[in-house]
Amino acid sequence: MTMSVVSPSQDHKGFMAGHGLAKTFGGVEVLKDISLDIRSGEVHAIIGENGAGKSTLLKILAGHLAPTRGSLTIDGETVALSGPVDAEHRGIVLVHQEILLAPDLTVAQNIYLGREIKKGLSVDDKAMNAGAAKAVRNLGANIDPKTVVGRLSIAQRQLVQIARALLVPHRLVIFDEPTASLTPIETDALLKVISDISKSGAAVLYISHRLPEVKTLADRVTVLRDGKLVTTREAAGLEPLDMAQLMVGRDVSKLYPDHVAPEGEDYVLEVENMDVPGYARNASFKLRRGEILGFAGLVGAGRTELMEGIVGLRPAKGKIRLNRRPVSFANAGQSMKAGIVYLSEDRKGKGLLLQEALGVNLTLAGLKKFVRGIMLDRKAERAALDQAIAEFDIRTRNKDLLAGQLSGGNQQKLLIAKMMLLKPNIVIIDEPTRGIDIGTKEQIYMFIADLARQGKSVIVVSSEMPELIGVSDRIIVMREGVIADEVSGKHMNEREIVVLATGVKPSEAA
Amino acid sequence: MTDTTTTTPQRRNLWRDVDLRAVAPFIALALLLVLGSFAHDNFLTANNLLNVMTRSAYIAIIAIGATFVITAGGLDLSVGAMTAFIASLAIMFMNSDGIANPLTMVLAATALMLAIGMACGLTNGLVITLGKIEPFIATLGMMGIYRGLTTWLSQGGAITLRNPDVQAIYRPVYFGNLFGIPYPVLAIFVTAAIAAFILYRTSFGRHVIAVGSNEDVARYSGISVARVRTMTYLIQGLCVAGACLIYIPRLSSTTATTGTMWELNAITAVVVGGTALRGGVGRVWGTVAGAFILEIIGNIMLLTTYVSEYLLGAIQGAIVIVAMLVQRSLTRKS
Amino acid sequence: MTDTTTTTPQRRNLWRDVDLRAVAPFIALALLLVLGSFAHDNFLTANNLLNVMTRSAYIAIIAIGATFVITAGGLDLSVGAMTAFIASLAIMFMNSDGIANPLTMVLAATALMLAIGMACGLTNGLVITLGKIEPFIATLGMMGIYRGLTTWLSQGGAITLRNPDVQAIYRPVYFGNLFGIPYPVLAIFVTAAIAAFILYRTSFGRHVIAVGSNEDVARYSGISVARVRTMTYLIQGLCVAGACLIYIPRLSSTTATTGTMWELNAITAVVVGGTALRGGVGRVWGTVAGAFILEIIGNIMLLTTYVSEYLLGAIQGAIVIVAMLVQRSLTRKS
Amino acid sequence: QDKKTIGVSIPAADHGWTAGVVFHAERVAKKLMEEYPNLNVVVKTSPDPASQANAVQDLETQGIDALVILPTDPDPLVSAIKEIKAKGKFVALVDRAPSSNDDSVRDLYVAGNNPALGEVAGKYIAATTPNAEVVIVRGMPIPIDQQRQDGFDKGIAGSGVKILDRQFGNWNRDDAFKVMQDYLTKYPKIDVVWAQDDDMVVGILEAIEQAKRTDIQYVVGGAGSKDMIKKVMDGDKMVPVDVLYPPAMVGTAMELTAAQLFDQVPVHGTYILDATLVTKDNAANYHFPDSPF
Ligand SMILES: Nc1ncnc2c1ncn2[C@@H]1O[C@H](COP(=O)(O)OP(=O)(O)OP(=O)(O)O)[C@@H](O)[C@H]1O
Ligand SMILES: Nc1ncnc2c1ncn2[C@@H]1O[C@H](COP(=O)(O)OP(=O)(O)OP(=O)(O)O)[C@@H](O)[C@H]1O
Ligand SMILES: [Mg+2]
Ligand SMILES: [Mg+2]
Repeated sequence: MTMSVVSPSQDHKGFMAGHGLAKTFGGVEVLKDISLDIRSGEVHAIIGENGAGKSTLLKILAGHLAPTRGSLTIDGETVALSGPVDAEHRGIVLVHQEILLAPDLTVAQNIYLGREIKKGLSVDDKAMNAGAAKAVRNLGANIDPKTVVGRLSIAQRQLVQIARALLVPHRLVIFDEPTASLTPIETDALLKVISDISKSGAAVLYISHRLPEVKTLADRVTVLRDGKLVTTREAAGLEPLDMAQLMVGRDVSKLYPDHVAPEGEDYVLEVENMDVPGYARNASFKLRRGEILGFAGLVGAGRTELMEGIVGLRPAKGKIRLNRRPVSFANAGQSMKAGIVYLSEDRKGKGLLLQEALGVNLTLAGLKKFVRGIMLDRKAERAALDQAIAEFDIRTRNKDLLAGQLSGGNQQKLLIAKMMLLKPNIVIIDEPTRGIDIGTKEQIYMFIADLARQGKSVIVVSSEMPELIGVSDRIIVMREGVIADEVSGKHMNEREIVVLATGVKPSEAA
Repeated sequence: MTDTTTTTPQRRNLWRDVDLRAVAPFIALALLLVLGSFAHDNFLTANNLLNVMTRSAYIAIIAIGATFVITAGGLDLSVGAMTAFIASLAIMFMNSDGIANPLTMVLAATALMLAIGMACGLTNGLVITLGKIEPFIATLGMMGIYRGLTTWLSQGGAITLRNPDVQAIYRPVYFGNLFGIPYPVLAIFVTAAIAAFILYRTSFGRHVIAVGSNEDVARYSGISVARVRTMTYLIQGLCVAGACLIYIPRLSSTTATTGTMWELNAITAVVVGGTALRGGVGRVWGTVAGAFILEIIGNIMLLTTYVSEYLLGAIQGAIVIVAMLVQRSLTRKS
Repeated sequence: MTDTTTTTPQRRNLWRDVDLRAVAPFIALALLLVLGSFAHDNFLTANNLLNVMTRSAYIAIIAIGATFVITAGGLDLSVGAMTAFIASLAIMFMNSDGIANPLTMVLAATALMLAIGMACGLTNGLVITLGKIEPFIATLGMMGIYRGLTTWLSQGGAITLRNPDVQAIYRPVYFGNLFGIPYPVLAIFVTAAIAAFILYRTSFGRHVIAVGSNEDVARYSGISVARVRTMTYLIQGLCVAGACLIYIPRLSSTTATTGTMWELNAITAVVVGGTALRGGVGRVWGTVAGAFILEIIGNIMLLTTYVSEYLLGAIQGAIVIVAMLVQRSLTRKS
Repeated sequence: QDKKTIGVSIPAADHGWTAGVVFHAERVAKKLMEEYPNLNVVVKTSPDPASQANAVQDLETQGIDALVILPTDPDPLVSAIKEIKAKGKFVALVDRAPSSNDDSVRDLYVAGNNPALGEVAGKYIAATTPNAEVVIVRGMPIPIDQQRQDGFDKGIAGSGVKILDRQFGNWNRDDAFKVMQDYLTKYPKIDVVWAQDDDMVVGILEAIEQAKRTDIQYVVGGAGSKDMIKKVMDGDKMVPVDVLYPPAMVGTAMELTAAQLFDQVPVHGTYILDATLVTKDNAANYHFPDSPF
C-alpha cells in the first residue's frame, strides 16, 4: 500500500483529522486504518469504487457512525462525536447520499426542521419561506418553498437537502455524491456553490464518481480501495484517467463501447401521442430493434413519468405498438409479460426492498421462474444469486446481507440483475449509473451495448450528458413534458442538447 | 433556474388538491345535514343541532388529542378506559368531603383530573418510547390496566357524585351556555383552536409532523423523537382529562363500562376528518368535523323511524364507509 | 466477493439475531408456563393445558389469517363480528331442515361457511383496495355491518342449533380428539403449517411480504398490489370460517355478542408473536404462540386465588406489556 | 282526542335478556297502537348510558308525551330523565333504580327485583343443599350485578353454604364456558354453580359435560329464558329451578303508561314484580316459545 502524504500548503490550516479510523459491520471490516486530514478552505475529494467505504468514512466524520477504532481531532483536540447534532454544533454538516427529508412537510419546513425561526410562541413561516426560497435559489434551482417535498423529483429533493445543510453555520461541509442526480445545469450551479464555500474559508469534503468534475473542483484527492486508503494527493496534475486507475487498480482507457447504430424501419416499439397527465404531453417516438435510444432533458422534464406511463405504472393515454401490434398496459406486470422492463431511478424507494435479503430482491420480479409445482425453489434462487453476483460484479462480502446494507452502487447492480432475470426484449433504464463508480460504469455500458448487439432494444434516460452521448445511437430531448427534438450523429453533442433542453440559445444563457 | 412558466400550473393544481382534501370532511358533514333534514322535521332545529354538538364534545376533545398522537405516527387505544379511570378518581375525590366549599372542591377536582390525565398520558408515552413497544399493543395493555383499576375502584358497582352542592355548582359546565352556545360546544372550539395553533404554528407541532412523516429525518434534524412522541401522549392525556371535565357533570356517575369503545370512536373521528393513520398529516378541524359526523349519524338513526333498531349498527358502519368514499372521490377528482 | 474469510462470523451473528427474534414469543410462553405452575397445582396437567389450547383455537386460527393481512401491511377489525355473522348463518342453515342426512347437512354447512367467509373477506378486501380506504376504518365499518346483520338475524336473541342429530354428529369436532389430541388443537397446527407453507414457500407469500415491506417496490416489480392485498383479506375470511367450524359445535349457538373483542385478541396474538404491525414481516408460528400466551394468561388469572376478580383485567394488560418487554429485551441483546 | 306519543328507551339487544326486553317492547308497542288509535309509540335502543342519554334527548326532540325508560345503568341517566320530567312529561322507570329513586325522577316505577333475584337463588341453594360449596359466575362489573351478589349473600346468610369463588362471565356464553372450565380445574369438588343469568348457564353446562364431572349437583341461573324454563319443565337434573326476572316487565310499564295517558287511570307509584322461583310445577306458566329469549 502506497501512502504518500502531501506536505500541507501554507494557506490552508488543518481543521479536522482522522487517525487510524476503522469500521466493522457485523464482523466485516469495511474501513481499515484510515488517516487523513482536512484543511479549512480546501475542497477535498474522496473517490473510490462502489463499496470502497467512502460513505462510511464520511458518516464517521459527521458523527452518524462511531468508528470501531481510531480517533478524530478537531483543531488539534481529540473529540468523540456523540451524534450528528453534536457534529453540527461543531460546524460539521453532512449531505447524505440518500434523501433524508420528511415527505409530508414543505420545502421550507424541511429546510428549517429542528431549527425553526420563531416569532414569540409561534413559528415564523414567512421568514422561513423567504429564507428557504433564497437558499434554494442560491443553488440555481427554482422550487416553491411551499411545495410538499413528497411531490418533488429526486433531483429537486437533493437540492433541498443541500440547501438545508448549508443553512447551518459550517466549518466543514461533507457532500456524499451531491451531483449524482443532477443535470449539467444544476451541477454547474452546485459546483460554484462548493467553491464559494471553500473560498469563504470552510472545508469541503466531497465524494463523486464524476472524475472530470473532481478534476476541476478539488484541491486534493483521497483514493479509497477496499476500505483502505490508497493515497492522498494534490489534484493538480492528476488526470481523470489516473484517478480511475488509482481507484480500480488497473487501466481504464475506454469508457464507452463501440456500437453500430441500426437503421431502417424495424421498429419494435412505437409510441404515439402519449399523454401522462401533469407530466408529459403528446409524446411520439419509435425504437428500432437493436437500438440504444437516449432520453435527455433537465430535471423535471418528465422523462421518468413518460416512461412510467408507457409501462403502465402511471395513468396515461396514447397509442403504443409493440412489434407493430397495438398494446396497452394497465400495470408493470403486463408490460413485463410483453417483454418490456423499466428500471426505476429511485432504487431505494421503488427498486429494492431494503429490509429484505439480496436473494429475495433479485427474484422478486421474475419469481415465476423459480416456482416448481407450487413451491419456490430456494436452491435455484440461491444459484441465481451466485450467478448475478458474478455476472454483475456485485461487491458483497456476504450473501446474507440485506439489500439496504449494500453500498449505493452495488444496489444499482442488484436492481439491474433483478430486472434482467426477466429476459426482456426492451429495457428502459432510468439513470443507470447514478452513483456508480467508473469501473462499474464501464461494465454497465458494456452490458447495454451487449443487449443491443443481441437484438434487444434499450432506452437510456440519463441526466449525465457525456454518458448519453457516449452510449446512445440517437438522443431524444425533452423539455417541460414535450419532446423538443431528436439528435443523432454529429449533432449529438452537449451544446446542441443543452440548447434543446433549455430552449435557450447559448448566447442568451448566462 | 430551469423555467418559471412550468411552476405555476403545477402549483395551482397542488393548491386545489390540498384544499379539497381538507374540505372533504366538511362536505361530508353538509351532505349528512341534508340527509338528516329528510329523517325528521325537528332535525334542523337549533335545539337538536346544539344537542348533538354538545354531546359530541367528549369524543371531539379526545379525538383532538388523538390527532396529535396519530400525526406523530402513534395510536392510543386506552383513551376510553382512561376516561373511566380519571372520572372515577375525580368523583371519589369530590365525594371525599375534604374541602367544604363546593366551588373550591370542583376546582381542586379539575386540577386533579388534569394531573392524572398528564400522568396517564406520560405513562403511555414512556411505555411506548422507553419500552419500544408497538403503540397498538402497549395502549391495549394500558387499556386493560385502566379499565381494571376502574372496576376495582368501583368494586363492580357505580361511582356516583353524592354531594348535591358540588353537583349544583358543577352541573352548568355541561348544561349551561354562553349566549346560547353550550359550554361543551365552546370547549370543543377552544380546544381545537389551541390544538391547531400548537400543531401548525409552533415548532413542537412541526416536530410532531416530522416525526410522523419520517422518524429518521426527525432524528437527524436533532429532534428527540422519543420526547416528541411522549409529549403527544401527554397531550392526549390532557385532552382525556378535559373530556372528563365535561363528562362528569352530565351523568354524575361512572361504572366500569364508562367509555367503552370511545377509543374507536375517537380514532374514527380523526380518520374521517382526514388525518392519515400512517402519520405525518394532521387535521385538527377535520377531526372536529369527524366527531360531529359520527354523532349526527347516531342522531339521524335515532330520529328516523324507518330502520329496524337491530340494523342500526349495520347502517352506521355503512355510512362511515360511504363518508370515506365520498372523501376519497372528492380528493381524487382534483 | 472481496473477502471470503470474514463471511462466517457475519452469518452466524445474523442467524443468532433472526433466531432470537423468532424464538422470543416461545420463550415468553415458557416463562408463563413456569409462572402458571406456581398459580395452581393443576395448571401443568395435560387436561388443563389441552383445555387452554383447545379454547385458544378460534383466536389462533383467526390470528393466523390476520398474520397474512398484517404482513401485507393491512389490518382487519371485522373478524369478531364476521365470526358471529358466519356462524349465525350456518346455524340458521342447519336449522332449515333442507337436508335430511345430518352428515350431509354438516358438510353442506361447512361448504357454506367457507363460501361466506371468502365472500366476506373479498368484500373487505375490495372495499379497501378499490375504495382506497384505510383498512382500520374500512374494517371498522364492516365490523358494524356484520355485527348489525347478526343482531338482525338473531333479532337480538340467540340462534341455537336445534336438530339433535346434527348436533350429535357435529359435536365431536370441538369435543373429540385424535390419540388424545383434541381436534381443535390439531386444527391449529394444520392451519399454521399450511399458512407457513404459503407465506414462506410460495411466490404468493413472497408477494405478500413484498407488498407489506414496500408497496412501490412491489408495484414496480410487476406485482398487482391490490390483488395481493385483497387475497390476504380473502385468506382472513377463510380462516374466520375455519374458526366458526370449530366454534359452532362448542355451544351450538350464537348471539349478537359472539366474538366481541376477538379482533383485538387476534391482533394482539399476532403482534405478541413477533409480526410487525407496519407490515413486511410475518411469523405464523409466533402467532400460534401468541394465541396460547393470551389464553394462558386468562387461565392463570382464573386459577390463582390471590387476585381480586376486579383486578383481572388490569393484570392481564400488565402481563401483555411485560411479555412484549421480554421480547424486546431478548431481541436487543442479540 | 289528541294524538299522543310514548317514547320507549331501552338497552340494545346485546344478550338474551335485553333481547327479550326489545322483543316485548315491540310486541306491546304494536298492541297498544292497535288499542289506542291516537297513540304513537317509538321504541329506541342504546348500547350504553352515554348513548342512552342521547337517545332520551332525541326522543324529546321528536316530541313525546311520556317516556318509558329501562336504563342500561340507572345512576348516569338520572339527569337525562330529570330533564324530561322537568318538562312535565310522564316518566315511567323500569327495572333499574338509581340510588335516589323518588318522585323527582319518575312518576311510575315498575321493577323486577335484582336483590331478590340473588336472594331467591341463595335461599333455594341454602335450603336444598345447606352445606354446598358454590362457585359463582358473575355478570359484568356494574351495579345490577352487585345488587344480585348482595342479595345472594343475604339469601345464604346463616346457612353452611360456602362460596368458593366469584369471577366475571360478562353475561356471555363463551366467557362463562371458559370460567367454568377453569373452575373445574381449580376445584376438585364443586356442589353448585350460581350464574344469575340463563345465557351463561348454556356455557357452564357445556363445560361441565365436557369435563364429565359428576360432583356438580345443579346449576341455578336466572331471568327465565325459554330454553332454561324448558329444561326445568322437562325435569333436567342439572337445572332444577330458575329464578324469574321477566323482560316482559317493560310491556307492563308501557301498558300502565298508556292507561295513564288515555284512560286517566292514576298509575303513580311503585310496582315491584316478584323474583319468582320457577320449578317443575309452575314452569309451564312461564314458557314463551316465540320469544327470542
Ligand atoms: N449497515 C451496514 N451493515 C453491513 N454492511 C454495511 C453497512 N453499511 C455499509 N456496509 C458495507 O460497507 C461497505 C462500504 O460501504 P459504503 O457505503 O461506505 O461504500 P461507498 O464507498 O460509499 O460506495 P458507493 O460508491 O457505492 O456509495 C460495503 O461493502 C457495504 O456493503
Ligand atoms: N408526486 C408528484 N406530485 C406532483 N408533481 C410531481 C411529483 N413527482 C414529480 N413531480 C413533478 O413532475 C415533474 C417531472 O418529474 P421528474 O423531475 O421526475 O422528471 P424527469 O424528467 O424524470 O427528471 P429527472 O431528471 O429528475 O429524472 C417535475 O416538475 C416534478 O416537480
Ligand atoms: Mg456511498
Ligand atoms: Mg427522472
